[in-house]
Amino acid sequence: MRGEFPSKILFLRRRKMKTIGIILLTFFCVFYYGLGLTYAQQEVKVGVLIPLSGGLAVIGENLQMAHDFAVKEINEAGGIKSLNGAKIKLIYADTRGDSKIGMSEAERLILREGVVAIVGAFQSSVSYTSTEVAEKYQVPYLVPNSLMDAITERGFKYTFRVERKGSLWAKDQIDFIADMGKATGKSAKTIGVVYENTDMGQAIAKGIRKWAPEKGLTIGLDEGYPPKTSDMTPVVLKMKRANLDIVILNSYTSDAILLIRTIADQRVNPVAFLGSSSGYSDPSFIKEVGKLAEYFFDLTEWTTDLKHSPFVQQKNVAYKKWNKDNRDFNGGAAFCYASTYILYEALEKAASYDPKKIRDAFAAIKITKGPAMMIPWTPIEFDAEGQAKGARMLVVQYRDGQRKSVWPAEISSTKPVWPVPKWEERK
Amino acid sequence: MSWNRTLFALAVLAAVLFPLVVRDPYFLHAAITVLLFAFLASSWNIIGGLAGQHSFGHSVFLGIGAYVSTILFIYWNVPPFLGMIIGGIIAAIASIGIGYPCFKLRGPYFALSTLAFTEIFRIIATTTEQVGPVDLKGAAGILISFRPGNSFVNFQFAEKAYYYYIILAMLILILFIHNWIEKSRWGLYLAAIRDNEDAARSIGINARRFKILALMISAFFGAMAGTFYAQFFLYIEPILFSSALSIEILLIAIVGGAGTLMGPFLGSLILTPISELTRTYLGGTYAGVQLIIYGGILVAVMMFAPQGIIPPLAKRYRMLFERRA
Amino acid sequence: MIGFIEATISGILMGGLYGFIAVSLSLIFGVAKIVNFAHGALFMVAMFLVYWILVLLKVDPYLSSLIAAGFLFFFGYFFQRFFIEPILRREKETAPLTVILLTSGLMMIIENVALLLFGADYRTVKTGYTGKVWEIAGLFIAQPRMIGFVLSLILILLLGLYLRKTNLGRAIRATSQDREAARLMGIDDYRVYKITFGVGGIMLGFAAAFLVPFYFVHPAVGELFVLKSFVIVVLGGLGSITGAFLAGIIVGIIESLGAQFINSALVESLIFIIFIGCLVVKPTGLLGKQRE
Amino acid sequence: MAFFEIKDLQKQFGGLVAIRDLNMSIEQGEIVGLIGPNGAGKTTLFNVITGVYGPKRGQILFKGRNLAGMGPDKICQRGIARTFQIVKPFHTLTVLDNTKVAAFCRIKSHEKATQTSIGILHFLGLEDKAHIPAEHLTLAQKKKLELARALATQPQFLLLDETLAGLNATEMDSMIETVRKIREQKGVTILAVEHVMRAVMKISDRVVVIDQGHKIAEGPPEEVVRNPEVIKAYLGEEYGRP
Repeated sequence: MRGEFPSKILFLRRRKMKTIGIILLTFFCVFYYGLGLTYAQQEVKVGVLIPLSGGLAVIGENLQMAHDFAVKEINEAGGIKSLNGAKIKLIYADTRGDSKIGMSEAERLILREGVVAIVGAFQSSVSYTSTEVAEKYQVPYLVPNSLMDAITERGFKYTFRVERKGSLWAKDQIDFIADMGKATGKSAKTIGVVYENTDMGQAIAKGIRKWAPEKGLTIGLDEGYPPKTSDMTPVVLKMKRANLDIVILNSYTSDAILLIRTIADQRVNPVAFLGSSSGYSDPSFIKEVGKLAEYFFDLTEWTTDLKHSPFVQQKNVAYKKWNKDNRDFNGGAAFCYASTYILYEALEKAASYDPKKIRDAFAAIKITKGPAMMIPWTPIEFDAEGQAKGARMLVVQYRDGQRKSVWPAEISSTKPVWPVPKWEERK
Repeated sequence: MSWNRTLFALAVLAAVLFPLVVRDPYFLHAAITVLLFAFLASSWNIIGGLAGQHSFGHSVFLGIGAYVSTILFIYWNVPPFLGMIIGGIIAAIASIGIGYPCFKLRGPYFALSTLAFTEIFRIIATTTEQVGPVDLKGAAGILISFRPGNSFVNFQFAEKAYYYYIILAMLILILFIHNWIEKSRWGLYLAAIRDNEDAARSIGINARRFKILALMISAFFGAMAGTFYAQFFLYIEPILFSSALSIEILLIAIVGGAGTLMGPFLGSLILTPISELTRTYLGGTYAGVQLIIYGGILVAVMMFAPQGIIPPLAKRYRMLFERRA
Repeated sequence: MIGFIEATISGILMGGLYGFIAVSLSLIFGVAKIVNFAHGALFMVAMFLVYWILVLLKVDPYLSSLIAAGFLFFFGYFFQRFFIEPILRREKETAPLTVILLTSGLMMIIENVALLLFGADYRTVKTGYTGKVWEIAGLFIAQPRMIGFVLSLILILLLGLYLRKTNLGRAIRATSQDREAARLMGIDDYRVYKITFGVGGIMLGFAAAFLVPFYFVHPAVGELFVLKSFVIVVLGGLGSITGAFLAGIIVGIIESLGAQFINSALVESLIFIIFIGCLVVKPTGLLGKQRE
Repeated sequence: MAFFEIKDLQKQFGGLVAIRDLNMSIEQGEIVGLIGPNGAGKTTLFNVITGVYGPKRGQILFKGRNLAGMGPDKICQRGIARTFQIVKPFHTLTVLDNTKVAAFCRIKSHEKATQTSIGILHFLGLEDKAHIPAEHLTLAQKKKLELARALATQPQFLLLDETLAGLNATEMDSMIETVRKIREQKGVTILAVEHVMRAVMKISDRVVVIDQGHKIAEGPPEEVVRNPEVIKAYLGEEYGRP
């Protein structure tokens, strides 16, 4: 276009520009000091997508606390140094556990709130869709805990996931079962998988179907039950009749409570029960079922008694002191806490408010120290797909109401009880 | 008459200019949602308003439309605009199967039976993961990968304005169809059936046939909305079949004024932003407040203006809003 | 075989409770032709009432069921008086939709107020008999379920007697059969409706109390039972108390056996299919009477 | 061949028999009064004739054609129209549209249908009400609207279900007048259920009395009312209201 302009006009323009430039420069010089000041108070806005109402509100609030705690620590420690101590400001958006809302909220965060990065969104279905939005607007999106494989299998440049892929959760569960067999000599033959018929449950079940045969395990029961099931007895009776060695369960909290109670009522006695986090790691689960949870194994990303890093105990103590109803971290919360630190490291590295630069920082990150080390593997880095390398799951067993890590042995605190005592024999 | 025509024209004009004035994509997004639900409620309005058959199963057609066009698009690269028509036709055929048993029933029975149908579809969509070559992904839902740029072939646009004008056009189309039906002979039949089915049959109207015809049209457009939904949000899941969504749709139509031409639009204009805004500003801190407000509105309307908010207005702007000219 | 028997028994036990939960819905539906979508919300309220009485006053659910029943009577009575009656009075022949939407609006409000008050935690209670089972020939029967079932059965018989023997009960039945005729016979139909709603509330209160010992309490707990209750009401026949109870048991058995021999995820839909089929073939339900 | 004939008709609801081996026949141009005590099955008979219910067995012959098992719409198209005891207007539609939608039964074009409707409304003296919604009419007017709607379908055979009930003396007389005119001017055969004896005597050439779904008497009005059977059936029911 320019070329078409008569040179005169062009000349005028040039001059005009120059003058404007000079004016701006003077302004800049004059206000430099002032600018510097305002800069110090500046905030880095980060969006957090979690369910804060609806059925998953409990879980959402739990994660929210973890984020708040991490941000409090970071800001008190002087915020992001590379940005003259800019403070991190988390802006929460309620997904209501609805993937559609998740998308529009992600959009709102980016366009209205102008966040430089997003963290979230707990449920796979929501992360799955909202990452799409972030990709579209080229804003980095850190996923602390969503397991659906596809999330990092779409060649996205802006999605980073800390969590282990869902299909591999099942692999870890199967490995655990096999290892326990070797370790105790009490090996299992037939396993059953009972899961809530939602994206998460279906992902686990798919994985079990894939990995069980490789360890010579036969699947004796493969039962998905509908969400909002009012009575678990039918499922439990089926479980009982299949007389399984291992029962692998996947449920949200309400079902988990009903299931355990019914299992106890019906005296279902396999070698072991193995949960898949979610409902079984929800604090209100142990609070409500109490003794019944004893000896129950649960797959989890994290627990308070891991031995690999001093931060685990010390941060959990601090957290417990800080939060109102002195809760421990659970897996989800711990990952949110650690993820906030990964985000912090990325921001430090990027030294910029530009989402693209922050994205590159994520891609290049390699963390081996700091509170991010709550996560039970080092180093923390992401592969080309944005999936955390070396991510792995652990197994805990409920002992006197505590979640004691039992697998893998090298970082665990406790020797597992395997097989678990029969219900009749428990007092 | 002309006065109302001009009013209508002005409204359309304002709608057309909206994106040029409001550049903020967030508001545009909200506006599109408003229009989408206005369109959905209008499509419900043909069976629910004109024929007075208060179906609680409209989301079934939405779901069918979304799944059909999406699967065709992903597996056989059928352009969604074509898929939209195919989905519509399939939904219309399905509606015969739903209408045939349900139209034997009246009042609450009809409502409950249609409700049951949505549940059945939802459950099937949730539990089936694989159908021949097609992977329905069960509860996980299907994501349509985003293709950059603005393409009518892919029915995907980087600028939201495209979506806005498409759904606006669809809405205007259905309003004209509604108006045409209402004025036509069988529009009068439908009104008779709505007011008193026994009397309608006693004067030689084959009630069942006309109800099913109305349902088919309603289903066809419901499915079109489904395709639009899929292409706009680029993600579909079994929730699309949920009864909650059905109720939301019918709510919008009723609150606006079932059977009236502009009722669904007005209803959506009021309810959709409320649920959006309350969610945005209250959602996080006070879980569920938005639903309390929503429920409050619903109760208020049912108790004080059960015909919806249009009929009171209708007194003033008769020809444009009146149930029958 | 043993599995079959086991499943059937558990189906009957839970089904009985489903039926009992649906009874109030059936009464209201049958007598006043009101489709009450707030049914689940009322149920939830009753459960929370029982829960708090137990937690704060240490009163056993089976005892506090009386309080819950009493409270729900008035709740139901005024629910009808202040929300539904105005609509019935205004509209000549009641438009089902208006009432459906009204009640579902009330449901939203009640449930979310509960969410604000009590939060989204799942709460359970520990009583002397939670987790206790009776073992009969290798079958385990959870005591609270059995107790709940028996008590429901008794209460349903009592309700039946009430409707047959007392004047008010007769008035209720008369109104349900022919509102106009009843009015001509000098029955105040609106009063009957209020009473009916109240009586329904009583039953719901008891049902809630019977469930609490082995269930969880949550603002959305009602949603688990609403649709099922409607299915049961229609299967059983409008306003037919015994019908609802039987239908409940049938649904329970279908659920239980279906899960055993088909798949629990699909059974849900199976129930709805049966529901539609029944509506189309015999809209009057199992024990409903056909009328001109 | 009779214009209209019923052959041992039977209808039951669950256990109870509403109509038992009923036989009757009507000649073209007759006005037949159908009377009987409450619950005698008069309205049920209407509903069976007009196809609301299918009969259990028996025949309903209209000009030699059996109507049993046909739906109301089919039967209407065959040329049988009815009014309802409890008036059922299309309350949101105007009086004209109420009539017009019925006229569509035979006439497909809007203009012609409108003309016919206006004609009928004029015939019944409703023309000034043509453009107000039916819900705003008085009972008497609604009853007339019932007639208008029935006539708009251009029937050869018209069933009137208690068209006179609930009307005051003057309204009743004008209605009786109208019914006569319908027969005279339009040559429509009429079967009228009536409760009001006086009215029955006035309009009908012949009266059929049924009790508990069974025909107990038949003949000219003045004979029938003296028939002991009839008196027995009506015992307790006072004669000629109002």
